[in-house]
Amino acid sequence: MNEKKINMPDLSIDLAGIKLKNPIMTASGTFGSGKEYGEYVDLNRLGAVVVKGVSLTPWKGNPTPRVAETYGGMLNAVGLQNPGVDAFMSEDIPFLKKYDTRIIVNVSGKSIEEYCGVAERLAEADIDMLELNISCPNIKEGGITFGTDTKMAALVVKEVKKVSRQPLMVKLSPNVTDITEIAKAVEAEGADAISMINTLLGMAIDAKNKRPILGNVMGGLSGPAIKPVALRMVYQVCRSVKVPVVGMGGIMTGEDAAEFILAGATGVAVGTANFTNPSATVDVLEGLESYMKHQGFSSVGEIQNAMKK
Amino acid sequence: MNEKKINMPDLSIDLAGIKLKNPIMTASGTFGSGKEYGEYVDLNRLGAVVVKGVSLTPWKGNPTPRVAETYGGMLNAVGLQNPGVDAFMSEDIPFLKKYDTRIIVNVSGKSIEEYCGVAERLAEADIDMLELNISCPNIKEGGITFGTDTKMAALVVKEVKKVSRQPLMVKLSPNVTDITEIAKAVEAEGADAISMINTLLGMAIDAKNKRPILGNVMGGLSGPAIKPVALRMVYQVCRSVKVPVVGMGGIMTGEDAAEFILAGATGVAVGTANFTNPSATVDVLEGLESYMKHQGFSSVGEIQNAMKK
Amino acid sequence: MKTMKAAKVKKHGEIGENCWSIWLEASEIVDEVNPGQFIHVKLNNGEKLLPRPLSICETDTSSNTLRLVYAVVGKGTEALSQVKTGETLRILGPLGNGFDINQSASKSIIVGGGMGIPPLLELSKNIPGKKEIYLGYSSTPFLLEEFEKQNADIYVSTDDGCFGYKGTVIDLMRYNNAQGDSLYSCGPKPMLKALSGWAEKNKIPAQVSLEERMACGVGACLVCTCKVKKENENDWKHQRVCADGPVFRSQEVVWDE
Amino acid sequence: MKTMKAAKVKKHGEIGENCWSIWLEASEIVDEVNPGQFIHVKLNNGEKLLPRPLSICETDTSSNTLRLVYAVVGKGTEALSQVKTGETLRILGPLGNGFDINQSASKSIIVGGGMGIPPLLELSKNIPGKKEIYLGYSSTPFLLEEFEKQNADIYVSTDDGCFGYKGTVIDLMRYNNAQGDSLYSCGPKPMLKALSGWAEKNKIPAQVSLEERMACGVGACLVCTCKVKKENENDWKHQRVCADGPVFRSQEVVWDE
Ligand SMILES: Cc1cc2nc3c(=O)[nH]c(=O)nc-3n(C[C@H](O)[C@H](O)[C@H](O)COP(=O)(O)OP(=O)(O)OC[C@H]3O[C@@H](n4cnc5c(N)ncnc54)[C@H](O)[C@@H]3O)c2cc1C
Ligand SMILES: Cc1cc2nc3c(=O)[nH]c(=O)nc-3n(C[C@H](O)[C@H](O)[C@H](O)COP(=O)(O)OP(=O)(O)OC[C@H]3O[C@@H](n4cnc5c(N)ncnc54)[C@H](O)[C@@H]3O)c2cc1C
Ligand SMILES: Cc1cc2nc3c(=O)[nH]c(=O)nc-3n(C[C@H](O)[C@H](O)[C@H](O)COP(=O)(O)O)c2cc1C
Ligand SMILES: Cc1cc2nc3c(=O)[nH]c(=O)nc-3n(C[C@H](O)[C@H](O)[C@H](O)COP(=O)(O)O)c2cc1C
Ligand code: FES
Ligand code: FES
Repeated sequence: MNEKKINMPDLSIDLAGIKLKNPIMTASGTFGSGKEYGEYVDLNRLGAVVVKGVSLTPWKGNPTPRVAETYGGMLNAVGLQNPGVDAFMSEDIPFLKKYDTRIIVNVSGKSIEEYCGVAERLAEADIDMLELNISCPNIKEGGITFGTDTKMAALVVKEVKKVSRQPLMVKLSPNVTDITEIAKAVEAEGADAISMINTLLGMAIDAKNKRPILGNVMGGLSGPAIKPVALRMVYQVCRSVKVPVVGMGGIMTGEDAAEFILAGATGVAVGTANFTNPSATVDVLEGLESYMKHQGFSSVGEIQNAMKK
Repeated sequence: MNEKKINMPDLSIDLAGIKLKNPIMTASGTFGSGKEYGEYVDLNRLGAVVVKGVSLTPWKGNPTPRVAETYGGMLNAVGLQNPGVDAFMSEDIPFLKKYDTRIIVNVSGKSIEEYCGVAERLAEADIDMLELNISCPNIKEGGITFGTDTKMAALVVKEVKKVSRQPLMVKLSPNVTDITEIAKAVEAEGADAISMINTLLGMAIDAKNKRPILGNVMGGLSGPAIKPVALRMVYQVCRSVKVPVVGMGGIMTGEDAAEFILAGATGVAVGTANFTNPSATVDVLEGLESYMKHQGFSSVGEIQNAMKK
Repeated sequence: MKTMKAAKVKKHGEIGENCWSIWLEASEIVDEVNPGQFIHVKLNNGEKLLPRPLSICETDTSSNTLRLVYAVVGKGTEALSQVKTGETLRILGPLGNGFDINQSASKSIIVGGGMGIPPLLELSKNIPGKKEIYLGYSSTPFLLEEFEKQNADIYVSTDDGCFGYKGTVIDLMRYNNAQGDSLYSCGPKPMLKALSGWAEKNKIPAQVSLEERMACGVGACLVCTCKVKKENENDWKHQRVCADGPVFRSQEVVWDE
Repeated sequence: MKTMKAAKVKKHGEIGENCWSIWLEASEIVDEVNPGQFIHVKLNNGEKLLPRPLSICETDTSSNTLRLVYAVVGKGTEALSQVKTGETLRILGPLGNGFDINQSASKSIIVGGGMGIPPLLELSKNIPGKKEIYLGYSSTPFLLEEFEKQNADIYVSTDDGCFGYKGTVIDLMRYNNAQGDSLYSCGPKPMLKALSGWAEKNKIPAQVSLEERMACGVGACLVCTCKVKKENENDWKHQRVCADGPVFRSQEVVWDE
């Protein structure tokens, strides 16, 4: 391999026709609209900022407590609280536009019409990609049914594709028997990329007070605890579809990111790790870069193809 | 509440007509046939010993490495290595019979005929219950399909019920979209109890050597990392079926056991914790007893009914 | 860029019944602190990922140190209590908005309950003019010596009557006919709710510092919300305790929970 | 009942390039040790649940201590290397079957490679009669002084020729025309495989100590298996390195992997 290349590996990737300066993104819902971490991270260094879920109208979200810590992970039941797509477009996009990074907007809805409504509004916005969240376990109506039902998942992708202007990434739920089936279905309807995994549905109980810890009873499990499940699913899906995959679930280090890329992912997202360390995204970036140097990888694509067996 | 009772809580339970002195069991495959931990645990103290999976003929199991450690958990891909039901009956049952504990035998198979064959052979054995393992993620033929397909799960239970003499507990896979559907289906076919959860299908990658760590590529995730998923599923299933549920998945302490019972479980099993601490089963038992004393519970049934909301 | 910082433990020990005091060296942080702000403390414990929010009890700019005072209530604070002098912790802060000090008040009322008391020490140091400080404990008081050094009238209540007035701190305020033109408070929610009623009745603008389970601490994850009334509307919205608070005007908080 | 025991660290430090030595106080364990056995070491680290298997390098019954010598190869051994004298570790053991010492051998050959060398020290102390000890290192030797105290002929090879013979330890044995009527060995699998071939050719009964990733360490979980030939059959079965080994007769091991 070329020594020069290894000294300065090329981290850029092509995600469904959009060029990102590196594969490191933020996981939706864990990074606000970017602003909140702007003091801790130079947003210019990130491949893309994936913002929190946006719906057509403002959503109040779930009652508290919305978080419970578990062994090597956390449960959240935020319930997609957000001020609605109009507030998002007027406040958050102008802020993010000041940075040289890609903007990916996570789209939430409780019905196909609502998903389409958000995508239609965002068609006018100066953003790079949509991420269709059909997998939030904290929304009773909608979310869970779309993401865990192959037909519904295909249908919502089909309809949103009709109205969206930007490339469409579809975020899959891990709470299914066969994730490759859903992946193939959304690919067939025109999904340009797939991101995965969303959180695993879980629960925590307060033995002393004899009640569920979360106000919403159940919530989504994230963090390093779920990494083995996430890696397995990314590995399976990358062998089932042709569209690029953005992998996430418990990424804390550059080596974790490398594992997802070895499993076949084109990009990766950092979620819960931000809470443990607000500089996690750039730490993962630097860790991945140093991994590439040590292993003699000159591009991200080389890692994707390096897995033995 | 009665002070006398709280000083000496009654830990006994009734599991599908079988009386156990306490709700603490061993998780199949983590405790060998009991013999291996006999030096570390007084087996007389356990509610039941659930032995490793037994098949009709000897199985060699998977290639090594069969284990990978993950954050707060571990992956295993043993592949149900076992010497077959005949060797099991002649060697392991006589050993366990020396103790005053219940014997539950985990039944493995790759076809309905094989499951039935094991159950038929065990019909003659002096054991207390069968645990039908339709959920092992490490067996390509059989296992995964039975446990994740409602119709197949129902069918194997129906057929095994015809030939089994002991009560039948069915062990469910967590790798499904809706576990209550499978639970209801096996209950409808005559399952006398349900145990859950088996391991979550996962994967670990060695970034340095660029290959899967496990010889079998994928394996089953167990340990505290999966506790939130296990608790959620036990909670859901206990609200969907009438048969008793044995809960497991990451139980390390008496308080963990109490959480599963609060979620609705009648009994609990300790798996991965044995590897961390060979006395884990009795430590969990003592922890549960002290929890009951502190909380003023005089029986296990009282905990099952104590959950608020 | 701001970042998590390694902070050396200068002094650490139990200062009362299940009440621990830790002094941390945190040079860049100390100068920025507003009373009522908190820091996020990351534990050196693989099992727990999330930092723990703890209020800044006081700062000492001469030694570049800040003090936290906390109770052991779970595994995180248990692990924290085992940290030894000379070891380092990773901390993030100062976070949140502190109290909005009314510089022109002629007399202020400061009310603390239990583990809500620590941040009121730094606050008391910074409030000008006359002060009545009410401190409610379940049993044995802590930090009392430090409060007594402030130029203020100190009133203490305990639930069990072990020390001072027997009853709640609100009972004591009523009994004492508390007076002032600004009220600052931190403590358990039922206490803050009662206090909010008292302040409304007595037409004293009150600020309350709330607690909620947190993850990010910086306003990004939306797990730490509380209900706040919308202006000019008969409706409410969720606001973030970490970034919009932890201090809120008592009149804007929806106390239903 | 046996159980995990708290063992106090008496002495701990680096004794060579990425080679650590730790002495643990373990009164009940020390008396039971057969050379070649190992102990399970539980780390005080929430992230990692499983204990780490480490061979017993030597024991000192007078002080009730045992010694482990290990390399830092991952997070577990990294965490272990940070443990300080005076702290305690939880350990389980002795586990597995040690070497079966041929008491009537007139001359024994002992062959170690890399981190397979430590258990051979206690073994060397216990083997009667004449001994040839072959030690293969990648570069700088460790434990050499201790081996030199044994009444034996010591031969050293290094991969890089830094010290002793340049080449593998098997090369050195061939070069030296090693002689004996029993062979004991521990080291990386390729070395053991080659050695097994050498022993077969030279008709010397050889025992090899294998390594495999473990969980329970007591024979219950079946993750640590190796392939062993079935007697009188052209077939093999999986046996447990922890409970059926770690020492096996080299002729019964299936070396295909
Ligand atoms: C802004 C802020 C400032 C705080 N300042 C202090 C302080 O100065 N001194 C002090 O002793 N405590 C303070 N707390 C509370 C402190 O954060 C919790 O006691 C601590 O996080 C519990 O951690 P744990 O792991 O020991 O308990 P866990 O095992 O996580 O939980 C044990 C108990 O603590 C409660 N708890 C957990 N997290 C929180 C939380 N974030 N807020 C409130 N209750 C919680 C749980 O409901 C549970 O009953 C503050 C909390 C906030 C939000
Ligand atoms: C019976 C037995 C005795 C041993 N005695 C010694 C000894 O005296 N000194 C010593 O330095 N090492 C010894 N080992 C190896 C030691 O157990 C591993 O190096 C250690 O467990 C690695 O832990 P880790 O967390 O640092 O590495 P991990 O992060 O778990 O893995 C790092 C690397 O170590 C390898 N590894 C992990 N676990 C094992 C294992 N159980 N066996 C072999 N390789 C493993 C992995 O393949 C990987 O390449 C022994 C192993 C066994 C089975
Ligand atoms: C607090 C929180 C909020 C989240 N909100 C969203 C969201 O709005 N939309 C979405 O698609 N995923 C959401 N997620 C899921 C994450 O984007 C990510 O898929 C998941 O957390 C796994 O990655 P991690 O383990 O790195 O956190 C949220 C996760 C957390 C922890
Ligand atoms: C090494 C290992 C082997 C297992 N073998 C079996 C098995 O033979 N049959 C079975 O039903 N479950 C098997 N399991 C699953 C456990 O019984 C249990 O369902 C799971 O590990 C979750 O519990 P835990 O987190 O307490 O370990 C095995 C688990 C482990 C870790
Ligand atoms: S803790 Fe994340 S928004 Fe407050
Ligand atoms: S480690 Fe469990 S059988 Fe060997």
